[in-house]
Amino acid sequence: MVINVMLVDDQKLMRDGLKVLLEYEGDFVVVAEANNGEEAVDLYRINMPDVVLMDIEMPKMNGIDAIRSINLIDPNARILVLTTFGQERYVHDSLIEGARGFLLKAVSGEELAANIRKVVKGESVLDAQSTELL
Amino acid sequence: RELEIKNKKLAIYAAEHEYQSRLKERQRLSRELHDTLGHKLTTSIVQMEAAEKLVEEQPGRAKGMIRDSQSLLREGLEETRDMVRFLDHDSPGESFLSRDLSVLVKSFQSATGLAVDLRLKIGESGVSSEVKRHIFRIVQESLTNISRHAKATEVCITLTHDKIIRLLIEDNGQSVIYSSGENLPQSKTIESRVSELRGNLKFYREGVLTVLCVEIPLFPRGDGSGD
Amino acid sequence: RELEIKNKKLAIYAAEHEYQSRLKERQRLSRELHDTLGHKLTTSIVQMEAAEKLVEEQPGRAKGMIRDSQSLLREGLEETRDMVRFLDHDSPGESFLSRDLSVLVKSFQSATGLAVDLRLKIGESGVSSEVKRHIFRIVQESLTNISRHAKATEVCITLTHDKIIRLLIEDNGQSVIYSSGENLPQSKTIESRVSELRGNLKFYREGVLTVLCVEIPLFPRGDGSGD
Ligand SMILES: Nc1ncnc2c1ncn2[C@@H]1O[C@H](COP(=O)(O)OP(=O)(O)OP(=O)(O)O)[C@@H](O)[C@H]1O
Ligand SMILES: Nc1ncnc2c1ncn2[C@@H]1O[C@H](COP(=O)(O)OP(=O)(O)OP(=O)(O)O)[C@@H](O)[C@H]1O
Ligand SMILES: [K+]
Ligand SMILES: [Mg+2]
Ligand SMILES: [Mg+2]
Ligand SMILES: [Mg+2]
Repeated sequence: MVINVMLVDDQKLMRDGLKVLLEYEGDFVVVAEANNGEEAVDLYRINMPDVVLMDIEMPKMNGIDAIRSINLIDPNARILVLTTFGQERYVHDSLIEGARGFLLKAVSGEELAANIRKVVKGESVLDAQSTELL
Repeated sequence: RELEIKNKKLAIYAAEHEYQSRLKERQRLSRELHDTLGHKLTTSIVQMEAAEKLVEEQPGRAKGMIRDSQSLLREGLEETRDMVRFLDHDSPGESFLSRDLSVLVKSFQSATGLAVDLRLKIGESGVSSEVKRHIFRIVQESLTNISRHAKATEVCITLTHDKIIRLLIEDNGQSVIYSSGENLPQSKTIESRVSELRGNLKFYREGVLTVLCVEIPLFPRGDGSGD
Repeated sequence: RELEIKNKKLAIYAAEHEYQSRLKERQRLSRELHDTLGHKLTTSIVQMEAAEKLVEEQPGRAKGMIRDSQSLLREGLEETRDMVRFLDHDSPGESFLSRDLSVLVKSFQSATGLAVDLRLKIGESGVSSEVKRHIFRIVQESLTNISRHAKATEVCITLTHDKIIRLLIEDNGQSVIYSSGENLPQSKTIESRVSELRGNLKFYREGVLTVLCVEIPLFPRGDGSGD
């Protein structure tokens, strides 16, 4: 089964890297890439991906607001938040808005893939750092 | 009673000021580490992992990614150097002293209600952190003195810097019994700081103003005067 | 004359202590940035440059190099995260308060010649930085008072923490006219800090000792007492 993924990050280099890592795994296709929260909401509506990888700090609309808007479009949206340190203030906020979990951006490609598969199955995902915070 | 409260306030404000400015500095550094280094390291790690996966199949693309993360890392290294430099020079450029003085004046104003005019005309070149530290403390002690002894309503602080550093603190103190031209008793603390910097201190009455004038040579140690 | 010098010293030591501990913190961060992150970044950059050159001819070796610098950078990222954590939590663990108190006591001893015994028995769990800050200031103010008013030769500071935080500062002050069991006048500054923390303050004479006892509840705001 192929998993359709949308990448949301204001850094193109980050999206490029994640795309290569996911597609290397074989069962992922990156169907959309968004530069900020606004684009993410629009592209979600159009593409209805299986999973969204969401950055938080972005211009125009941040990740928290994007999660809220996407959940209004699709209450079953599966959104995984990617953070730099896992310690950020907004970790808690994004869970409240309906994110399915958190990962550090610098996890290995294998770990990233394994966790996305979990989220597709309906499980939630928390890395050690974020769990510590909650 | 009101005076008592005011004095307590004054005693605390200096300590609070220290604490606040230290906290701000920590927050600034934390943000910088997160927003620049953290981001860049993370992005290069992801890029490098991607490059590793592409080496055999798409060597050209792999090389591009290696180059991209290299330049991210170079930027990160530059920023790390900047932070180290900032941390090593207690006062990076004059801006640090300026900022500290502004914060001091603000918190002093809100603690005492006195109007303080702060005029900084200091260049960017080599004023040692020792000198800056003493200047800061002299201003702090003077403001405390003015608030305790002068019954002033206005203070003007001027700091200029060309061949020497000149600090002028003037208040329109009402309670002073000295006549124009007369010298006032000098604060031992300020005196000892100025003499440690081999500077010159005058404290006198001029018209309706009480004037503290401190002049500090820029190279107090290397002047060869030999004492 | 000697007393005057001693008082000047005292007035300066608090400010100097702040400055010194801030300086030490900066130096520590600077070292960490330079010695760990700086090195790791530099090494990775060199490795990546080499890897780029080897991609076509020796792809296996290139991949090994990329992997090596990846793990270096992951370590660097961890260290950056630790620094951010350290900076964000004003007092990371109790260790920060302990360290600050030790430095304070040391500089106080050398300024006054008084013997101070510092006994810290505080655990690692959640004492807010607000509480720590007040504790630090209370100790600072008490030491100053003891040196100015008590004519003591020894001081013992005990800080314990289980369900509540208890700070005990005892001095063998000789100049006191109060008899055992009698209360002394309370310092307004200390009083206001303790009441801000909804704590309890006692200041009394017990045998040959003057005792300041502060008790602070751990959750002053969330206790539901509703006042
Ligand atoms: N701006 C001022 N206007 C009028 N008198 C002043 C002013 N500054 C200082 N003085 C006088 O000079 C004296 C010496 O000041 P100094 O700072 O040495 O001592 P202090 O402020 O009385 O005590 P402390 O040692 O706590 O600073 C003061 O007591 C006061 O009479
Ligand atoms: N350890 C002590 N031993 C004996 N007397 C003390 C001690 N600590 C405080 N006192 C008495 O309590 C009084 C109040 O102390 P407080 O700290 O409020 O004021 P202060 O030290 O006189 O002035 P400041 O406002 O500069 O601190 C002191 O003046 C002193 O008489
Ligand atoms: K981010
Ligand atoms: Mg971003
Ligand atoms: Mg004074
Ligand atoms: Mg006192």
